[in-house]
Parts: sequence; structure tokens; C-alpha cells
Amino acid sequence: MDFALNGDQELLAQSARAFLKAEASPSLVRRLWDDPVGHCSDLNAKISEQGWAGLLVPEAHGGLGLGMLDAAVLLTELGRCLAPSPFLSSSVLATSLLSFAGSASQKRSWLPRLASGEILATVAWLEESDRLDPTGTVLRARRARDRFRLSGSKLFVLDAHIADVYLVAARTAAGLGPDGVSLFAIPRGAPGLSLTPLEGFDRTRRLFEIKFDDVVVERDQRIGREGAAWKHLQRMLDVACVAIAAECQGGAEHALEMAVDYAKAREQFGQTIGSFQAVKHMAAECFAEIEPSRALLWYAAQAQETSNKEASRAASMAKARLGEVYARTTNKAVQIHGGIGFTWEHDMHFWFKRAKANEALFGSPAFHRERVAALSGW
Amino acid sequence: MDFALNGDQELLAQSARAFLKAEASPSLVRRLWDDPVGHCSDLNAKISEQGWAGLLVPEAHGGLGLGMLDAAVLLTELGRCLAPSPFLSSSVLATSLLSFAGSASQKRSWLPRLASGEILATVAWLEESDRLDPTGTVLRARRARDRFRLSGSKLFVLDAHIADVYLVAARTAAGLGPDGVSLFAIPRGAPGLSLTPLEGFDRTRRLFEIKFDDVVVERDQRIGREGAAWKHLQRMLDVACVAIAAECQGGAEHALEMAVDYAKAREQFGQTIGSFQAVKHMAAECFAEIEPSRALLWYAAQAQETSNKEASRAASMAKARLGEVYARTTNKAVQIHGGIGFTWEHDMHFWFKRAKANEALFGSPAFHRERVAALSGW
Amino acid sequence: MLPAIPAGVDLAFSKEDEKFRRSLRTWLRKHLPKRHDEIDGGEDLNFEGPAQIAAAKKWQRTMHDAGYVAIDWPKEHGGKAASAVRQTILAEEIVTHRAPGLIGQLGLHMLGPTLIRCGTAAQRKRFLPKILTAEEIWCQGYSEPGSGSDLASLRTKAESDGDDFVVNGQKIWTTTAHFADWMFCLVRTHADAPKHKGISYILIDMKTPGIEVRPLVQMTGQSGFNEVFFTDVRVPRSNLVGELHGGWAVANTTLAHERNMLANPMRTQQLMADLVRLAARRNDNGGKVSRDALVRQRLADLQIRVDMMKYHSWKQLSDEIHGRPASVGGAISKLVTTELNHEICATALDLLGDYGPLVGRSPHAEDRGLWPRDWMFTLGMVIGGGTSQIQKNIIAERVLGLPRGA
Amino acid sequence: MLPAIPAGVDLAFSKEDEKFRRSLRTWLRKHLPKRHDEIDGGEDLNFEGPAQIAAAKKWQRTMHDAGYVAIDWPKEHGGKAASAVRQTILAEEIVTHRAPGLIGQLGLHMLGPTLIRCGTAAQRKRFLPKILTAEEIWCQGYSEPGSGSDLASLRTKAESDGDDFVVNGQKIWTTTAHFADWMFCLVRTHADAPKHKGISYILIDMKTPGIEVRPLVQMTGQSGFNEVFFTDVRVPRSNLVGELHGGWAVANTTLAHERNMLANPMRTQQLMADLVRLAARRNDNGGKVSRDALVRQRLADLQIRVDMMKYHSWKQLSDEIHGRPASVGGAISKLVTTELNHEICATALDLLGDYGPLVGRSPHAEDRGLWPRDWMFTLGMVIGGGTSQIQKNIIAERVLGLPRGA
Repeated sequence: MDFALNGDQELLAQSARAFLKAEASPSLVRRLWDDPVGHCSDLNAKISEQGWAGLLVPEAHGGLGLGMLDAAVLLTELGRCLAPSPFLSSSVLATSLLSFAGSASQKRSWLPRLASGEILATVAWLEESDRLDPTGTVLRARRARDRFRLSGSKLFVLDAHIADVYLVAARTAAGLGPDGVSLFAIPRGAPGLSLTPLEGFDRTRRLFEIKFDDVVVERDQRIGREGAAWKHLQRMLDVACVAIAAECQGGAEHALEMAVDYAKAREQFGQTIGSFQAVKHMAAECFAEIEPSRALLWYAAQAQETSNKEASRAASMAKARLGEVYARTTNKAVQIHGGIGFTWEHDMHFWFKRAKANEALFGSPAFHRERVAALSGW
Repeated sequence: MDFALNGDQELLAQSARAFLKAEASPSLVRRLWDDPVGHCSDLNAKISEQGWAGLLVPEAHGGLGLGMLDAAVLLTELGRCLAPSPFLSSSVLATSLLSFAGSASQKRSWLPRLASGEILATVAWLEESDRLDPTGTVLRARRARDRFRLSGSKLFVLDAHIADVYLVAARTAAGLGPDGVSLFAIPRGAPGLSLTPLEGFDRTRRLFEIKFDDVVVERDQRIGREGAAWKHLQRMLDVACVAIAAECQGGAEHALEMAVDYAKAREQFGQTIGSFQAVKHMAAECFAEIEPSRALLWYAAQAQETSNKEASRAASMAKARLGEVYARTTNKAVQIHGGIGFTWEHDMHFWFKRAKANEALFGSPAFHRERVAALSGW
Repeated sequence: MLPAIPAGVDLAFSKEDEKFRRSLRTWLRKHLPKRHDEIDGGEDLNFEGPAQIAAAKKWQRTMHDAGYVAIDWPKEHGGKAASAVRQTILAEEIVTHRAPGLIGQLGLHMLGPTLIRCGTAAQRKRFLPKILTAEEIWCQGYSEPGSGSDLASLRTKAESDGDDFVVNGQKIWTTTAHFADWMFCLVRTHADAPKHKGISYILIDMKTPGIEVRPLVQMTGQSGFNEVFFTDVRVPRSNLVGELHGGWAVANTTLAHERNMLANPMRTQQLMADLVRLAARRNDNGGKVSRDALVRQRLADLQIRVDMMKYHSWKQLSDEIHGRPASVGGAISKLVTTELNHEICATALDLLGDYGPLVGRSPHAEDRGLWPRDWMFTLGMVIGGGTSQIQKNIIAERVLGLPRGA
Repeated sequence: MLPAIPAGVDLAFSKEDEKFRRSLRTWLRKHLPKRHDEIDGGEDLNFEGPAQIAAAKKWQRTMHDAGYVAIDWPKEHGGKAASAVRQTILAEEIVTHRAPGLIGQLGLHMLGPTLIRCGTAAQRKRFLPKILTAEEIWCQGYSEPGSGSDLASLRTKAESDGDDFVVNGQKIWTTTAHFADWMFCLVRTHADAPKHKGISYILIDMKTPGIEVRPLVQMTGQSGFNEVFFTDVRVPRSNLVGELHGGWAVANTTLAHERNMLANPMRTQQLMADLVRLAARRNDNGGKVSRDALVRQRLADLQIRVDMMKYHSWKQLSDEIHGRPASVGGAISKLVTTELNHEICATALDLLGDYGPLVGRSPHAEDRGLWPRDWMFTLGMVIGGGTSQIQKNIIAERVLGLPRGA
């Protein structure tokens, strides 16, 4: 028995941290904040060079063939520095969904290009209702002979402005249940498709609305079997939970470190504020939440290899817990910083904002607690 | 405008506090803890001498003709010292219910005797389901010519062992809705009626199960109109909320005072523990909850004079809030006392236990929050 | 039918006060600007450009002409000597009608009362009239980078040189400094005296050479606060308020007001009403969000505390009106209200799910992006004006009598 | 189908360890006493009367004969030199099967390891065998009325007199003192040395004249703790463990164990499973309480933290097994686990409504009154073994490196 990272994972964590410290510093985050794209193609290229884009892609398709715990290790580091990168949207979510849902030939055609970083993909799932259950997927794909025609819109699509292809969930049959949901791969430039940025307070991550105005899709653009995509979306939801939980873990660790460092340096009333018991206990309470949550994250990541009920339950546990821990930690970290933590000039607010956005992304803590209850058979 | 106690109420508070300090000391509480009755007839007699038993009884019926704010002032003091007394069960709850539901002649017959303390009464409402909504009242009172026959049982009846008469809610018609609930006044010694004490951890207040084995009730023992008691029980619920909230207020104030006094005296690491910021902030957080809650209590008490929706809403607000504040305060107060607060020998646990029992009595905080939401029209 | 709340606890206002309220309401309905956001700098007094500043000054003048500005001031200084009840009525109606805040509020609430109590006749004559009319806008120079919670450790120094002080140093969190005409300012005039004892209270013309104002952008992306740098700034000795080295006492006469501004129970009620409206408006799977059992619990819990703080403020107001000693100071209100405001906003974000982070310029944003902005701004208010930790120290030490910390 | 948790993170036990677990299970099912509560003093080792004590000693002897007592001890002292994995398996199975706790656990977990590390050969020979067989029961004399969290300020003194120490003073919270045969005890042997440096670790025969034991009743109504008074109690100098004045270091070798005892993740899982069963069993208006949306949220939130602490303990165990430096000490586990246990019990009371306060002897009590008793007892555990405040100090200072407080 050994509940720990293996040597390769330890190495991955260390090298990623060193790489990102150099390549994705807070000054890059700050520079890209007001950038219309918000991404750095240089950084993306270097990330591809590391092979990370193919981390979850099987070796047979040109990837590293690693698992969710490895991805979680990397996402922890990306979350720590808020690195602007399509790793989550393309290399984790879209890649996983393609792996789950795609036919053998579709995988052969897409995965090597995703693994090399040649193309980026993203998943378009949520709609106006912002619901993750089957009723949230309404967009209709009507069959017209050998083609499908899509009209409607998708919301909260990650990195849609730089993704080359969208994996779009749409209904090929009437109803609001899990049956009848299909998946389509649609290129960014498809006629009838338009993008609108969703301006949010967390500009380290860009979300979009995609409008479909009678977008025509060929039959071979359908990923996997018709009407059978729901279970793959559910499995991708688990992957998303673990991925975001990992980001939260890294972000929370970093925010607390910043606060502790500040508390050791800043003086008030003739002593460092870190010597006040109120500040010490605030920091200790954060640490007592963050430290054990890493074990929960690892367990949830590893459980994804099993594709059973426990995988979903553990993923929802990690998402619910880490989302709240990150939000609480950054709130306390701002408070420990005092007024300076409230300024634009100080970096602290980047983490504060990401934490709150992450809490909502792919399901609120309450949503995931209810999912835990259901999966526990209560 | 003056949102404050009036002169008489200030006087009542002061004299009650002085009286109870002398007559209902912690040593009395401790002495009665293991007493099978748990009441002190001496103290009850003295309380009647003060006229308190008739506090809510109109002057025309021999009482003081005061209102719920006056009662709340007194209950705050009773709650502060955990005085064992049937004031809540008889002088507040049963007296209110009789006033709300009774006919003119029933009031003439009962209220003067309640006001003088000649007799004690209590309300028997809850049953096995422990529910305060209409479905919780199941006990059937079947009409047999000019009489009613009751079979079934009531739970959580306050002071049933010393009350001379029980006001029993029973169904005189089939169904589980608000209609068809009637009220009966049944003497303690009625044939077919039996009592069992419900042994709980808060022995400053005694609860009982009453079993009805074909208890025969004369027609004139029915209080008010047949099948129309529900709205009176609801109004009594509001009174109960305010009364228990008042007890909670007094108890929480006292528990915090004990903790603060202890923190000023007890030394650890060469200084009083009250000089540690962690202890100071725990106490300050309690105080910041307790102090504003007094205003909520006063408002809720005063709102009872209006018998409208706002009266119920304010009562539920006070019950939900004060119940939780009292429980949190006593928990922290035990922690501030450290090990000694965990012992039987120290008095702290009396308040700790009462707080948790009060939180459940007449509806949990969650129950009352939902009631607030419903009455707010959400 | 009984009256809503009968006597005993007496919540009725006098006939005259009710009349004041009615005529104020009538006046407000008639004079309120069409679009408040074009005239209102918000709670952080962050006016966008000269046009908005001019409009805001005009609004204060309109209010003043109608007799609704500085009603708490004595009549001889241009006020109405209004009772605490009338002040409360005014504050309530301003918030209820969502009238723009007054651009000159720091002069009206902080400097004005200070000059009335501690200023010379000449100072009053020179400064008070233009505070009322918004001809001169004031900013407050207290906080410094090295002295946040520990105000008494401030280091901006003013050295005597002939008939002038020469001021060097830096202030921070200076609201409205970017367009203020004057600053009331705490400076160190005696380097060797104990911390509180070497501080003086002086008035600085913001046009004096040597002053540099740099906007301090908040995490909301808005400015409103500033940093102010002083390099050999000459201030005539006649601009000293109160005794030399006696500025700490002068400032303390109005410091409590700052806490009260942050703990306005009307503002909290308004925020809560907005949240309830949001929950009733949003749909979740075909039903209103406000029908969800979890949401109802959270809303009720918040509403209970919001109402509680309203009644608590009535209680405090009553003690003030009737000349009873205050049971507790403003520390509880500051602590509870600012945290409650932030929690209300955080709850709104939670209800909004993925829509929560969307800012005002997004077409999908609810309430024009008010919630994410206020979610940030209210956390700032938890920190500003003495952090929650400082308020807890005050409660523990001054109210509960626990020993002062190390 | 893939295995439940495949390699990488490796949660598999070795074949030998799995065999150990299987034979332990078989043994437990065969030998477990019929009614545990007749033999088990509970977590506070509160045995009721001589018959229960005798039964509990017999149970330990049965466990010992089967080789399941002190398996962590070296073989030469009667142990099995078992790995941390085996110790964990043993602890898990004991809890899972709700086997009675061992009456001699203070000797087994605290004094035994101390003597093995710091005792003389004579001391080991004299004391260790009877610890294993429960022939001699030990109690721990550390806490004093004046030194709760601040253990180093203890004042019970031992003065040298010929070949003896003469002990005077008082101990408190002394579990099992009312039937213990011996006490391991910290006493002050040097009055003028700095606090930690004048303390010695001695062994006291509880039958020595001058010792008075008074039971200390807990708020649960049960005893289990005691006060112990010493008046001129003579202790032979040969009963000194370690150096004279060196008792602080001797005691510290096993202090961490006390924290671990309070933070047993298996105990928390068991409590949580009981809560889930309770919620599934209770009916509310015709439906299971566990179908209520609010209850489900609370249960899920608790379950997540319970599972998290299980994985956290795996992580710590793995570090220990594989000889990696511990990332953090036991302070987090003590802090989080004890508060979690209390919250689980408080949730149970909330689910039970008016039934919550009913104690064991009431026919309407759920789970024989376990919940109200444990609700109190678990709060005691939040306080005992270093309060939550002390644990936060430890985390802040030793783990995060924040400065030591005044």
C-alpha cells in the first residue's frame, strides 16, 4: 500500500512548477488580463512541447497515455499560478470526451492532432438554463437527409475563440431525458455559427456564447452513436470535477502561502501581523482544510480509472469540497492582506475571483452534494 | 418613537432578576436535578405571590393584563437562571391557548384560577411524529352521544406531572388537515389517562408522554368550537416561539457572562486566558450575536399584540435565531471553560443542555426558517 | 384591528416627523434625477469624469436648496438642528428611493461636525458654507501604507517653518482625492511623543504645490480610492484645527461616524430586497429559484439577520433620542453589517451559478452586474474602517472588559 | 472491469497483510463477547463496578493470548514488531467489529513504549509483562487543575528524601485512576529551573499511603476521569524513568500518541455510518428523513469530510510505512476529527428533533441514547488532549512558521 504520488508524478509536479514559475508568472497573468484573446501562443506552444497536450491521449495515438491523477498533478500546478492555457478545455475535457464517445476511426483521426497541440478543441454543453441534468440540453439537431441542422445556442463554452473544433451536445430526438442526446464535432468557422464573449470578472479564463443559426453538419461529424452521448457527458463531468478540484487545490495552496508570507512581513501595532493569534488561527484553519483535501483530490483522480459509481461519487466529493475550500481560503487571504489585498495592483484578487468562478463551474457545491447523496443511495 | 422597554418593564426585569438570584440559584437547579418532581413548590408559591402566574391574564379575570413583551422580559430572567417553574407551560402557553380558544364562560371559569396559581395547566399537542403541522395531530376524539372518547397518546408535554389540567388537541373529524382539530380540558386524574416521564438530558425541564386509554370527556370540557382549534394552536405556537426565544436570550447572556468571568480569572501560560486573542474573539463573536438578538426578541414579542401574519413571521424569526445563538454560545462557553466546563461539578453544562433542548422545542431552526419563507410569500 | 405595532415598544413617529417624511417623499419623487447612475459615484464615490462630478454637485445643491443637506448641523451654521429621528427618516428615504449619494459627504459628515466642535470662528466661516453647497469637496487623509488598522502609527510629518507647516509623507485609501478641493489630514508634528500624542489635525488645499494624487484601482476595476503623496507641501499654521499635537482627540470626535456609514441598516435591507427579487425572478428547471428548499433556508437566515440589525438600529437610535447611555458602540453594527452585506452578495452569486461572475457589460449579466461588483466591494468594507478583527478586539476589550492584548 | 483502485496510488495490501486481516476477522467473530457494553468502558474507560472491570481484563487477556495486544512492541518485550499497516488493520477491524476497547490501553500505548525507549532493564522486566496481560492497570498523571493547556506549568512536587521522592500535589482528568494499580506521573523536582526543565517522570504505586482518588463526574453523568491528591506520598527513587529533571523529554516521546487516539478516522467513519442509518430509519411525514433536501446536504457535507480524513490518514500512514518525512503532524487530524465527530452527533440530535435529548433509559430514545451522550462526550474530546485553539497554535507556528505568540 502506498497512498502517494509515484516518482514520475512527483517529477511532473516539480518540473511543472519550475516551468510555470518561469513561463506563467503573475506578470503574464496581468498582461493577458485585458488582452482580447487572453492566451499566449508562445506559452501554449511550449506547453505542447512538454507533451502535456497529449497527457491523457493513449500512446497508440501519439500521447503520453497517462491518467487523471497525472492530469490532476499538472492541473494543481496550473491552478497554483493561474496559467492561461487551453489545457483544461482541450487537453482534458474535449480529449476525454472524444476518447469516451468517439469511434475507433474518429479517435485515430482526432487524438493525434490534439496530442501534438496541432489543433485545440472544446466542449459546448450548457445552455441558457445552466443545468447539468438532461433537461439543460435543449439545442436541437434536426436530421435532413444525410445531414443535421443545428439551431439554438450554447453558453459558458471555455476557450471557444481559440478552439479549432467544438464538441457540441445536441438533441437528435425529442424529449428532455438522457436519451436522444448526440455529439457533433463542428469547426469554429462553420457557416451560421457565431461567437460572443461572456465578460466575467475572472479574465484568466474566457467563456463564450455560441449561436447556431441553421448550422449544417455532415453525418460523419457525429461523434459516436446517435442519441447515446449522455453517459459520455456524465463521465466527462466527473473528469471536469476532478480537474477543477485540482486547480482549486493548487490555487488555495498558493493563496494561503501568499497570505502567510505577507503576515510574516507586514507590521502593525509594532509587531508582524502574523504574530496575532487571530491571524494565526485564520491561517491555521485554512491550512487544516487545504492539507487533507489533497488526499481527497488524489483519491478522486485515481478513482476515475474505474469508471464506476465510486468514480462519480468521489469526483463530486472533490468538486464540492475543493470549490468551497478555495473560495473560503481566498476570502481569508484577502482579509489577511487587509486593504492592499483589495487593490487591483496586488495580485491577490486574481485568485479570489478564480475561486468563486470555479465554485460555480461544472456544478455548485450544493449540486455535487446532492449528487453524492444520490450516488450513496440515500 | 422609543424602541425600548418601558419603565414598568425595566422594573419587572430588575426585580425578577433580584428575586430569582435569591430564590432560584444554581444550587437549587442542582438540587432539583435528580429530584423526581424537579419543581419546588415553595418557589412556585412565591412566583404566584409576585402575581406572575396572572401576567397574561386580563385584569377582569384577576390577572395583571400584561402582554408578551412583559412575559418575554420575565422569561429572559427565568432563562438566565434556568429557574424550574411551570411559568412557561401553565402561565404562558396554557393560559394563552385558553384565552385564544375558550368561550367567555370558560375563560371566566379557568383564567382566575390560573392567574392566582390555584391550578396549573399544560398543553398536550405533539404526538409520535413530532410534527407541528396538521398531520402531526392524529389523536382521535370520537363522539359518543354527548361525550367524547379519546384514545391514543401525546408526547413532549411540559410539566404534565404537576399540571392539574391538560389542554389536549384531538381530532373530532377524520382527515389530517387543519380542520377538525378540537381542544379538550382534561384533569390529570381522569380515568384511563396515564403518564410516563420522558427522560432527557435537560432535567431542568420535565417532559411527559400521556397515554389516553378510552378517556371519556364531557361536552363542556371542549374548549371553544368543535373542529376549529387549529388557528388557536398556531397563535399559541407564536407565543411559544417568543417565550422560548426569550429564555434563550437570557440563557445565552448568562452563559457568555460566565465564560467572560472565567476568562478574566483563569491563567494559562502565565496570563489570563481572556488576554488571548482567540478567546477574546470567541467571546466577541458570541456577544455580537447575542446583543442584536435582543432587539429581534423585543420586536417579535411586541408583534404578538397584532395577531396578524407579521406576528407569526417575527415569532419564527426569533425562535430560529435565538435557538441557534443560544446553542452556539453555550458550546463556545464550554470551550472557553476548558476541561472544567465538561464536568458535572461545574454549572456550565446546565445551560449547554438547555440550549440544545430549546433549539428543538416547538420547532427546529430549519422549520422556522421555512415558515419565515412561506410567510414572506417567497 | 389593532395597529401594526402598538405602544409599549413605541414605534410610532410624531405627527410632525411623519409630515417631514411625507413632504420629503413628495420632493424626492419630483426632483429625483432620471438616471441615478449618471450622477451617483456609488459607495466608493467613484465619479467617472467631470460631467458626472458636475451633475453630482448640482444634485447636492438641489438637495441643499430644499433644506435636506446637513440637517443635523446647528442652525447658526446652516443646518436644521434636526433630531436623530429626522436624520434617520432622511437616510431611510434616500436609500428607499435610491437617490444618489451626496458627493460632499465627507465634508458634511466628518469635517463639518469637527469644525463646529473644535474649529475657530474663522475656520467655520471660511469652510462650512462651501461644504453645504458642494462648492468645495473634501477628502480625508488618515490612513497610510504603514498604518492600516494601527492608525496611531502614522508617519506623514508636518514640521514647523515660520508661519507654515511643511508636510512630507503619503496617505492611502483617500476617497475622492482625485477631484477634492481640500483634505482634512492627520500628520505627525511631534516625532518623540508617544504614538497618539504627537499628531495634529490640519486642513490642506489640494492645489498646493507638492501634492500628487495617484488613483488606486480596486479589485472591482474601479478607482475611487487614491494614494496621495506630499513633498514639501506648505500649509499655513492657521489651518490647524484644535491644539497642536492634539489631533487624535479632534479626529476621534467623528471617527464613530465612519463606522456608522459602513453599517447603514437601510442599505442592507435594500440589498436583501434585491436578493429576494432576484430569487423570485430566476427560474430553475421551470420553477422559481425561491421555491427551492435550500435557497429558502439561506434567504430566511439572511432575512432574519437583516431584520434583526434593523431592530438593533432602532434600539440604538431610541437610546440616542432619549438620552440614555448607549449600551454598545458601533463595533457590533460594523462587524455584523459588513459581513452580512458580503454574505448577501455571495448568496446572489451562488444563485446565479455560471451567470454569477458576468459583469455589467455582458448582456447576460443580471441586475447590470451589480452582484459581482458588490460582492467584491462589500468585502472591501469588511476590511475598511477597521477590519472585523479590529472590531472584535474593540468588543472584547471595551464592551466585555477583557484584557488588552500584547 | 478494472480493479477498484489500480496501481499508481497503490491501495492494495500485501497478501500477508490480507491474510492477517482475514484471520483476525475470523478470530474476532469467534471470540467477541456477546454484549460489548458489559465489558467495554467506552472511550472514557468508565467501567461500572468490579464485575465489568474483571470482564474487561479478561477480554484483554484473551486478545493477548491470541497475539493481538501490543503488536507494535518489539518482540523481545512481548510484542510482534508489527508494521504500521498491521497496526492499522488491527485498529480498523477492532472498530469495524465494535470490539470492546482494551482496559490497559494507557499502559499499552503510553507507558510501555516509554519504558522500552527510556526505562531501565529492571523497570522493563518489572512492568512490561503485567501491562500486556492487564494484571496491572496504569493511569496517566499529567494534567493539573492549574495547568490544562499549559502542561509545563505543573506544580505537583517531588522532593528527594533519602532513597525516596516525597510527592505532594494534585492531578486531574486522570482516566482509570479509580481502579488503576499504578500511575506514570510528571512531577516537579526542581523548583527554580525554567518551566520545562525541572520536571521528572516517575512511577507511583496507587496503593501507597497518602493517595486519594476522587471521581470527577462528566456532564454526561458518567465518571471515568478522576482527581488524584497526593499528601506526602513516598516513591522509591528507582521508580524514576529517564534522567532526573528530564521528564519533559520522556513524556514527549508518547504525547503524539494521545492526539492520534483522539483522531481515529475509523471511529469517525463508524459514527457517520450510524448517522446515515439513523436518517434512513427515521420517518418524517411518511418519507425517510434522508430524502429531505436539507438533510441530504448536511449528510453529504459530513460524509465528504469523513472520507477526506480517511484518505488523509492513508496518506500519513503511507508516509510512515515508506519512511518519508511526515508532511504534517497530528494537529490537523486532532483538530478536524474531534470537531467533525461533534458535528456528526449534533446533526443526529437535530434530525431527532424533540427526541434528540432523550437519554438511554427512555424507551423513546433512539440508538439507546448514544447520540446525546456522544454529543457531549465528543465536545469533551474537542477540549481534551489540547483544545482546538492549541492545535491551531501548533499548526500556525510549527507548520506555517508564523511567529510564536506572546
